[in-house]
Amino acid sequence: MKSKKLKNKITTFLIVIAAYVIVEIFLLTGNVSSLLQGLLVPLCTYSLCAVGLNLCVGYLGELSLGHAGFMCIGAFTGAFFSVTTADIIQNDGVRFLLALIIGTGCAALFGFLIAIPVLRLNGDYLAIVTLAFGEIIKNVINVLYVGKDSNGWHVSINSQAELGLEPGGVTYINGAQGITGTPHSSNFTIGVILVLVALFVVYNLTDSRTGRAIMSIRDNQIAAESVGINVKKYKLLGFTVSTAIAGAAGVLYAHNLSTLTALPKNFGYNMSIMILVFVVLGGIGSFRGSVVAACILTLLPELLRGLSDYRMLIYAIVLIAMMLFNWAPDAIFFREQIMARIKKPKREV
Amino acid sequence: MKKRVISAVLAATMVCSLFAGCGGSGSKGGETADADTFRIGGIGPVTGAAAIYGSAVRNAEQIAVDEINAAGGINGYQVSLKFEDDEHDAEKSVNAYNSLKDWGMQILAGTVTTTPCIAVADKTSADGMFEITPSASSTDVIKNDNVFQVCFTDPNQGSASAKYISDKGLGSKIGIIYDSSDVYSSGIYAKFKEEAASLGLEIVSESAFTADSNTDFSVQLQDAKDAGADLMFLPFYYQQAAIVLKQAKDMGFAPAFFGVDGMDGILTLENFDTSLAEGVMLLTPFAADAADEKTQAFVKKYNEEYGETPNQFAADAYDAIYIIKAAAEAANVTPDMSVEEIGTALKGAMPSVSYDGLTGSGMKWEATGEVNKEPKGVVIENGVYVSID
Amino acid sequence: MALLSVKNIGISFGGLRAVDKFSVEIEKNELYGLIGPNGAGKTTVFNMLTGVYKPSDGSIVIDGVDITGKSNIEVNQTGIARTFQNIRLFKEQTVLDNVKIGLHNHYKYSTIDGVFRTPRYKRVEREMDERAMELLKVFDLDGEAEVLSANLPYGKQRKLEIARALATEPKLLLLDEPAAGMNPKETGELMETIRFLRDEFDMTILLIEHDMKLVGGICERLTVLNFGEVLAAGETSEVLNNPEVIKAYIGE
Amino acid sequence: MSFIMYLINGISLGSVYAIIALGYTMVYGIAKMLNFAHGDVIMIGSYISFVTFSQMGLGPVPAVVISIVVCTALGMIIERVAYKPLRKAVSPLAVLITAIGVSYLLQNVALLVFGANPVSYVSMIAVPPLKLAGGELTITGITVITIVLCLVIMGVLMVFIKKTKAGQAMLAVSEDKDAAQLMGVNVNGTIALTFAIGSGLAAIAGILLCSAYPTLTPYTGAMPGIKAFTAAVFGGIGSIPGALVGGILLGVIEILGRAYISSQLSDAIVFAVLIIVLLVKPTGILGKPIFEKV
Repeated sequence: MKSKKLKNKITTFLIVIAAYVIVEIFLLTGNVSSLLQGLLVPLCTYSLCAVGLNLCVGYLGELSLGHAGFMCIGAFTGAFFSVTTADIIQNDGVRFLLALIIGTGCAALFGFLIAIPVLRLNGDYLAIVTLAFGEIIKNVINVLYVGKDSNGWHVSINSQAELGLEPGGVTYINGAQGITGTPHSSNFTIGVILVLVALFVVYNLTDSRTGRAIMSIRDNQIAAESVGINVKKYKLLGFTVSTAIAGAAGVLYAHNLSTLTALPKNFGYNMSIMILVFVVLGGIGSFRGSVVAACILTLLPELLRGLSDYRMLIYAIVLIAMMLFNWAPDAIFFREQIMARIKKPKREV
Repeated sequence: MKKRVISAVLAATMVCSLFAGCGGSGSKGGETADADTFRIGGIGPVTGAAAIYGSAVRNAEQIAVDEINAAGGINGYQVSLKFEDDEHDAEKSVNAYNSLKDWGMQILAGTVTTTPCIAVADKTSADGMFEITPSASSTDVIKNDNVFQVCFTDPNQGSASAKYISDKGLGSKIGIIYDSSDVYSSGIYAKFKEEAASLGLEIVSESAFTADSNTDFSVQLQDAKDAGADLMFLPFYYQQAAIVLKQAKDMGFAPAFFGVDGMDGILTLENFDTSLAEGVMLLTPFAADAADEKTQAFVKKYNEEYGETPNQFAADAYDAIYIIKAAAEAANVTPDMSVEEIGTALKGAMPSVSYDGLTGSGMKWEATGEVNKEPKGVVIENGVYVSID
Repeated sequence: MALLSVKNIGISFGGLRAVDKFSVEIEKNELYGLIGPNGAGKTTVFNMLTGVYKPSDGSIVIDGVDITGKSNIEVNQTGIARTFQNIRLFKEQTVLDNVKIGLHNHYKYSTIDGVFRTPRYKRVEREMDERAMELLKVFDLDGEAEVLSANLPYGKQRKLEIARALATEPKLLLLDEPAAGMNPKETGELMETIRFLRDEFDMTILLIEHDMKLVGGICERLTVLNFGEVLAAGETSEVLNNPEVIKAYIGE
Repeated sequence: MSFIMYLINGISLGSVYAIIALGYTMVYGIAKMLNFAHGDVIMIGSYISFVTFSQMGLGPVPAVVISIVVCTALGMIIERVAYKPLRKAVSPLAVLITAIGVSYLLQNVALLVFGANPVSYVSMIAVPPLKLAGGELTITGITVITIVLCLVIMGVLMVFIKKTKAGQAMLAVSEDKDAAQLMGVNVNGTIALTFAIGSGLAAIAGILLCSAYPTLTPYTGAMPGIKAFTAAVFGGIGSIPGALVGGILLGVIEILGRAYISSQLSDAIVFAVLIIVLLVKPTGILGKPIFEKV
């Protein structure tokens, strides 16, 4: 088993690295469409997010419908840092690294604070509370105004006018308009590195004493307590790491677009659910599956652009069909039968 | 295990098809092959909650392009139009932009909504592409010098509305409801409030709603009613305005209502009881039932093609294509020029263009990209727009 | 002084007195049985001893430490480990990992060590593997260390649960119907193993069991519970011949 | 006086939430799944009644009946095609994700069939408004009908579950599916019936929702759906009176929060109250506590 886990881990790393190398080669030879070029960073963003959520759903065994909220926190804190320090820190890489640390840290902090009371709840109740939390974050950020003038910082949760900035003051977070002008610090290489780091962390974490403790809670909380596992601590730890990864994804997201707003589309519960779709479709507990599913499902609507009006319709049908095909017991049985039939003749040969 | 194999194969096919997709119409070299057509791209939401704006723009741009082609094209070259969906999301919008680039887009007539537009404007600026947005109205959209607007900027509308109300003495106690989660609405609101203060208009009630709670306005209306507002300023879109009008009537609250260009469309809302909108005033550059020949021809054509009455977004979009034509003719660009050459030429020509369109006559542009045109004040009487002036 | 000293504990569920005035003293290295008809409250006693339920009165002291009202995690860390009537394994993990989770509090390295694979991680993991394999060998499970625990046959799952409990290095081991669902041959082996644990691991064991052959075969002393109250207690042979006990079992 | 008005508006909004919440709560109680597509069934119901009543000119009664029939059928078809095959899937998340797929599907079908343009929904309820306190308080007919209908539906459902064989079967299935099966209860039939009732109620909820807030788009159902789901959890998911209590409380909190705290933060307030309630009472206001036997 040990070797199996290791093999699994190495295979995943190799797949990601190979994908990176192939894309880079194509990029160098100029053979990549603009669409794909533009999609490279989002693919990394959603892969990261899915890996983070999979830690929560697949290993901790807790359903979270609020991961977009943590992504949102990471995105806003990271972007806020970058925008405000754009003049002070000239080096793009250093600034991004700091923004990444801050964004990840803030998301982790919020994840930790939320988790303390909330992880007492179970199953679907936990899910709805995380959903609620994500919506609260979105709602609050939409009414948040932060500006700065010679008198220092001004904050309002009502309107830009209420900031009372002097002429020449700058509004950094402008309510629904969010943050504009975030520097373009994300790129594919950074994205892939982040994905690799996240994979490194989650793979090693789950295959360690800590990971076993986390999984024991998922498998049987009462038994875990009976052997002296500090359930609260490991739940918190698992959830916090998971939200930190979502936060990192948020920072990556924010630095890929020049405008950052908290809309239902990008940080609402729909996005949380979308990430969950990646996790479930890729296989609960399989980080590689999460990455692959995140890539497929992000690419799919883009590839379907040719179908124009029917695009999202087809996407919905494909989603349902994939779920039925992958998860329905009858479908699994049918698939296995077919596979057995294909395999048999081969063996005889 | 099998599942994984299948997903891997699926993923591989997809990626391959993405690579393959570029072969036919690569962003660089492949384009010159059919150098006899201008390729104009459009981006906007045609699915999702904002789909109505995107589809209006898509339809109207198509009409304009068809007309231009029938009349001999731009500078003698035919025009082809491709419109991509962005679901009103910045990231999707950039994807749509990239996808259009792969198709060989030279000029962008989009995007429709503000937030995505800011993200895309960043990209067009980097590529040096000429961009004209029909309806993205925030000032952040035109930060870059390659982007121009057909519509008013939000602050512009806010201050124009305040001036109009003050000049005509339409109300003394003003109540405001606005959508704080919408850049357009909160932008107008902020400027209106500022302008109202300097004009001495009294604002007695102001309350907001968000995209997630935009179906019930009873609280906001009650607040305004209690405060004795005699004019309600409603700087948001007509879907919500329709509910506001109905709920106000239900609760027996009957102040004057004053809207902005987003209010346009309320009369064409399917099944809408137009008596509710009786007496509603709005500032809009376009009214579908205006008597001028241009508007009537456009409305008729739109109705024939798509079975609907066009709204202001459609009119802006229709104008956008014609403005591109005007600028292209002024700068004398040809399709064999590179994206950047076209961009520079059109950008240079814009300040000298003067265009009479559906949404204003004698429209002129600052080099910043902002449009100069007069808003029209209209009032709804017997279910039709009548000019207030 | 007794290793475990329980005095007059009791608990009610919704007005129903499930266990009342339960007391027991277990000496170090003793094999003690808790028997009684179905629904007598045996598992409830176990749940109170291990902190799953908090007794409404009475006290529980283990090795001089008062654990009354402590959480089950603390109870385990103080020295009581248990198995469950309805087996509770970590089903999605291997047999080896199940035992390693039991070792959690005795072989430590930080999460950081684990993520960065420090030498400490490698050393401790190796020690854990060795210790876990030792324990598995006791139960003849070492050949199946890499099997997913859910895939073990029933009898072996019971054994694995005992191995996991042992891994937490308890002073007192509580076994809740360890022979349930086993055939006579397996039960016989289990008896041997329990005796071996007591002798080689110097373990004190309290067990609930219905199989009178097993109880009579290995337990030195017994307590009989009936309707939540102690019916009899004492030397095994005495108790089993007690007419009250026989009546309770056979019924009137 | 304003306060009373707010309260009535809150109860009215809450009544709509309560009827929608019923659909969530019944399905959850029996099939143990979150039917994310429920909000979109409401939207379909509204469109059907819109087409039959406003466009085809049928009377209100046939329009309502047709709408209920279509939604009931739709609910049963969705259950049969998309959910039933996954009932025994390894992870309960599978069916949740499929429900999301169905939600997307319904939205996009509606987008293609009815178009992106919103339509103005004309209420088919022609009840004159109630004027109280010398005309200072005006309660609209829709508000009255909504509240009354909500109470009637709750009552009928409770009686249905208590007194009929099918209702008892539902109770049995919600307690223990396997045991119910052994007792000879037709589990598949019962689950299908639950979906049918839930979807039929969705049609009524859609009509009431759109009568009170008269703009209809393919996305009309999404947000009320999620709020009603919150209401169901609030009241204790699986409990029918819980849906009523949760729905009305949610509506009242939303309106009062908007009136007295912040009109922009009303959703945050609603969700914050939800979190607090769940922390104090982890299974909702009327939810049964969960015991795990050790």
